[in-house]
Amino acid sequence: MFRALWRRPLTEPSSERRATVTGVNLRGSLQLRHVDVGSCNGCEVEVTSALAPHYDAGRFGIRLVASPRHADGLLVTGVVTHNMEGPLRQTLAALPRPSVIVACGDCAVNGGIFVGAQGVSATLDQIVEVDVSIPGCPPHPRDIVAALRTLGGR
Amino acid sequence: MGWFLAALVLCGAAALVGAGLPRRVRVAGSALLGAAGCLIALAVALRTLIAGDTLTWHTTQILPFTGLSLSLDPLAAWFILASSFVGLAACLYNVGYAKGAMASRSAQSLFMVFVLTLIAVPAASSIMSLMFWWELMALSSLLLILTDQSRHREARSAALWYGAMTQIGAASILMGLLVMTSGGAGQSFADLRSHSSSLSPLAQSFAFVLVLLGFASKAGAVPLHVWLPKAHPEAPSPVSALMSSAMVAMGVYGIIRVGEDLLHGGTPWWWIAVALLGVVSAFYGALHATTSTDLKRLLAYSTIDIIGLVLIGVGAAGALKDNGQLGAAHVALSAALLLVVAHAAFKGALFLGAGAIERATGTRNLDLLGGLIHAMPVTALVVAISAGSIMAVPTLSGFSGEWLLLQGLLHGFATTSTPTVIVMLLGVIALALTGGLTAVAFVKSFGIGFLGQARSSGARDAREVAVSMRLAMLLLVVPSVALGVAPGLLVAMLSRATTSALGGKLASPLDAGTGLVLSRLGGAIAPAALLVGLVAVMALAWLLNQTLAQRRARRVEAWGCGRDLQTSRMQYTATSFAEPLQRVFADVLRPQSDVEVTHVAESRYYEQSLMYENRVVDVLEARGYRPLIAAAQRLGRVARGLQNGSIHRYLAFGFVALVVILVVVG
Amino acid sequence: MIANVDSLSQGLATLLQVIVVALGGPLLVGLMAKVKARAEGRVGAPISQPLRDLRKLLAKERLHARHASVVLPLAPMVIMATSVVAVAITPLVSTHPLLGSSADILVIVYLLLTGSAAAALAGLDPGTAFGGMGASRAMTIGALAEPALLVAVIALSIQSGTSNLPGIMASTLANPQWVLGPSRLLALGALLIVVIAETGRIPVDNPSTHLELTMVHEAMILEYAGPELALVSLGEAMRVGLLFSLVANLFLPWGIATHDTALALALGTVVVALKTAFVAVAVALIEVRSAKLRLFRLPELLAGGFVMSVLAVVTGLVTR
Amino acid sequence: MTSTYIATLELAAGAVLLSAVMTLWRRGVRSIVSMLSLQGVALAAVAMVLGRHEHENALLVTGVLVLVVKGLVVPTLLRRVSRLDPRSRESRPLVNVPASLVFAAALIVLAYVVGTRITALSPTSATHLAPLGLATVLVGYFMLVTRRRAVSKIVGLILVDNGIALVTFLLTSGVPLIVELGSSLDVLLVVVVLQFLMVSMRRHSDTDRLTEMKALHD
Repeated sequence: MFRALWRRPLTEPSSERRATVTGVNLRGSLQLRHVDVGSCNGCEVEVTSALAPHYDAGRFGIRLVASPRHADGLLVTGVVTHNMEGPLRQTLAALPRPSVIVACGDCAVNGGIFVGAQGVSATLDQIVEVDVSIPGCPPHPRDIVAALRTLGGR
Repeated sequence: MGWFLAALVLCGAAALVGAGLPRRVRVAGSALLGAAGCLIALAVALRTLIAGDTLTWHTTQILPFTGLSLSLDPLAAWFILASSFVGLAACLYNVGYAKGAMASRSAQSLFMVFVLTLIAVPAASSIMSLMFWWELMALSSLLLILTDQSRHREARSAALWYGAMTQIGAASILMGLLVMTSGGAGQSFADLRSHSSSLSPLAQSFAFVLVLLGFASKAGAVPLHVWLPKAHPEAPSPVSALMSSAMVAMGVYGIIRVGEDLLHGGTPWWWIAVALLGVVSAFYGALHATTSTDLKRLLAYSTIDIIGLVLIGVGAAGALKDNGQLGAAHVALSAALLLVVAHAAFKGALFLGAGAIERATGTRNLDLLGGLIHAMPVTALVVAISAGSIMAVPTLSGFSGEWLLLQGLLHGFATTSTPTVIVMLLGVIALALTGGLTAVAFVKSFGIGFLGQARSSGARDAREVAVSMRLAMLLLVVPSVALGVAPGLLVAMLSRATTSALGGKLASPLDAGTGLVLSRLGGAIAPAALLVGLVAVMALAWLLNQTLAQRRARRVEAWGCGRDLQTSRMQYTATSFAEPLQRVFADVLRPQSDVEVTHVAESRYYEQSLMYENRVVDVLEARGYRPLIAAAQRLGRVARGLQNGSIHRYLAFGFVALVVILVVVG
Repeated sequence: MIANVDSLSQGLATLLQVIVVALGGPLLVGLMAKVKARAEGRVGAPISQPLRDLRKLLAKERLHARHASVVLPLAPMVIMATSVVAVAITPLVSTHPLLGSSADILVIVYLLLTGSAAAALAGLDPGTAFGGMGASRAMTIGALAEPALLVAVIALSIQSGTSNLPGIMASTLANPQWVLGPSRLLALGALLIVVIAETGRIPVDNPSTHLELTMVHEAMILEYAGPELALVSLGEAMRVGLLFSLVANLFLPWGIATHDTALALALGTVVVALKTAFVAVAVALIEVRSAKLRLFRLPELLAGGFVMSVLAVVTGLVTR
Repeated sequence: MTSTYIATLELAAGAVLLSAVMTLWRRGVRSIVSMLSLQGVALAAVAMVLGRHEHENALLVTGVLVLVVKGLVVPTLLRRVSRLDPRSRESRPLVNVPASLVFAAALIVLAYVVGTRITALSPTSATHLAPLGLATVLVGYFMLVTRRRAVSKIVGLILVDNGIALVTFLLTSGVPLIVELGSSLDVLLVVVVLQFLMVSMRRHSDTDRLTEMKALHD
């Protein structure tokens, strides 16, 4: 295990950063509260790998945190179901301002294949204004990292 | 001395007023007289501590045959300082508190008698005077426990335990003191003092052990404590405050007075025994305090804890003195005395606070309280500061005492006697163990009682209590802060008290100043400077909050992980707060818990109701005293068989006894 | 030992200490995160990341829960104040900060306990389930760590004959053979366990957990946002810095500035930073190597620390 | 020279006691055995340091012997025994771990009280440390009484043996070589017998928990 300390890390080299989303200045630190409002867990797998050694979103100051109070925004995956609409609204209310909303995956961006399905109550943008969308079903971890870097500013 | 007598007379007059006047003026009148008496006693005690002299007084008018003798030296004055201050606050508190049974003639009168005895006991200077005040103190407090009729059963049981223990204790003290008179000494303390060195070491030790048993049971030392967590909570709150802060101190006073003063310090093992009692009490009391959910019972156990620390100080001082380490002995005894006064103030305030909570909500069960800080800000402030003091938060009085105690123990390690070193080590360990446990107990009582949401309708509808009660509580907060910020102001008085106890020249290594400085031993604390630093940083942080973000914080719903339903029942209770520790110390506490599940009729996979009950009973009472009582009862039944009414048998008993005596004597 | 030092330079040294720890504490937290990341094969965030987080938090808004009282905004200030004052009086960079003569080790211990109690009360204040759970657990761990801490500290004090921190350091500097004595090493072991418990690191608590049910410290501060969260985090980071550098200084006091020249202070800063970084890397490696213990296995760990500290006292008495 | 001598001696004697306490602390049989090995090394160090200081070659030889037998051979054998059941842990000792640690602390204090009486007879820098050996004996005995696994019981026995050896080294500055040889071989024999027993026990009853073996079979 200690050998990892001397060896080259498993993370891929970082690419060029895309332009920062205007109006948000988080100065190189982005904490997100992850809310799964009705996902198939495909996006969760990709979010996990975005944070895992190979893509290592952590090196850009991106972290998932345990409370919306600690967060700069929400990372929403899945399509908004009836059961999760209430919790989502509560989580939104618990965010300190200024805050950002990230829709991760097609379901969160526009409802994806679940549009109009029985258990779905709304799409995310009907509930809250989305700042960054990450399309894909599921999105590639590299895309997730790149999109989040436009918010984090690093 | 005239002023001191005036104080006693005023308290006595207060008792008469309480017994005589009609209801309307009774409470206020007796409180006024009692408070005046306490105030004068306080002033006299301070004068004696500053002047360092001894006042005496004797009369044959009051007690037949022997007369009543009083004497006020710095040691006695120190304890009167504590009891008269708490007495003052309790009298004031009583004005707002006394309603119903507590406002009755008998209760008011007994209350004032109790205050009177607490001031008089340390001043007694002969065996008969001491026993007179002592028994009066026991009797008045015993009857006061029975005042509150709403919890009839508990109060009666508490009174029974208390009465039995205190009478056995008093008999033990009396026997011990009488042993000291053997060989023809008089009954005044001056006679005993000059005579005691001519007693054989065995007689001295015998006397000390008897006296120690009596005083230690009054002080609530484990295993003689069983009455305390029953009696202190059941008494009306001003009485509990007096019992817990002033009356237990009388036990400590007795041990110091007889052991150090009258018997001149004796041998080291006496004091090792005292310190060991202290170690056991401190740990046992702290542990039970953390798991108690009845607020007043928690406070009673915490009294056992603090008195344990005091006894560690007293024991360490005695052992160190006998090993020739007078400097460290002074420090340890100073710590014990400082803790007595600090404890009197903060425990008094806490018991009065508990009384306020009980008055406002109708319960003292922490599991049913919560959110009281909004309705009762003054009580919350008082309890917070007093709890901080008992947790030894730096710049509050408990810290000064505990720091000094640790210094005494630390420098006591320099002794060469191994048993004494072990006492120092055990003392340090007890201090360390109780420090954390006390923090749990009082974070629990403040956090569960005053913060969060109300857990019952009583707590929801609480209102702040009467002005006189609030004033009395605030009065008791003053020493907690003053002794914490500037403990050095009392150093001169403390040195006189320790010197009058340990004898010899004025030899305390404590330097005068605002903080506590032991320049010869290389230790010092400067709490005033700490306070300035703490306040400055807090002010800076507040400014930061005000300037950086928006000025007022936005009020939102508490974050409950997105749950739609959040009720006050989802909060941790006092029981659940202490549950992890209860589990860790299950071997000592032996908690009992029952789970009862009722299923719905249709399926046993669905529960209709679930009842969980958790009890922590006093192991020493259940395993130690109950079997003893049961054995005594069996013995009684056997003895009953001996007497069948036959005159022949009774005569035969007498004859056998005579023969036995002759055989033994011959 | 503190004679004839003018209070201005003492004050400057104190200020230097506070600034060094206020900046260094978050850097230490970042360093530990970096070591852990590298051990996992990640690049990891730069060690200055905690400072960036703090800077960002200061610009956000404060939120208070509906049932919360004055305790909620007060607690971060108390945590911060106890940490700062403890840092100010402890000899870290210089042996004689302002108030060094009254820098008693017991004051430090109880200041930190006060900070923990404030955090626990803040956890109970909003009246939520997890806040109470965190408070209960944190106080339990604190209560079990306290004996080991105090007795270990007493072991050091017995050896030096004083519980005054500059005094302990001065006597260690004068008696270098103590450092490798069994009493010191045992006390060091006990203190390391306590420090891990008090700073909430694995195996006692996992500072980066997201699962509320496994939380200890995080659960208490779930309600804080913005500048108040920054105060709590900074206070905690300073506590980490204080405890680590105190352990380093108690056992290897060399390099600390014994007089207040600029050169000595600069050297003292560098040396204490290196020593503390060493401790931090060691703790991070322990974290990497171990799994978080169940709450009810913790008494074993802390009882071990307690026995080590008792052993330290007894061997200290035997070998004196 | 003397100060290094004292420091090393203190350190080694302290390590003997510490490793005894650690055996109570750890649950895994393997880590218990490594603590035992550490203790053997520390004990050997005590003997050798004393031998060098007193210029006693017999003590030096004893030290080497202790190092080989108690530091290497016995732990290796015990490790082989424990390998029969690689996951073997002292999962539920008769007295739980925190309680036994607190008990150990009390025993150490007791050893200090009694030990200082003994050492007061001939106070030198070596005899001062004898309470540590006494404490090791008590802790070992405690382990012998409260642990369920056969291996742990043997470890307890060896702890007692090591503690006695430490006391004798320190008090008399050396055990006759032949005595130490005898006791070391005894220990070795016990371990070998244990190995046989374990193998056969396992074959018959699939456990080595002694509490589960109340009834004897033919």
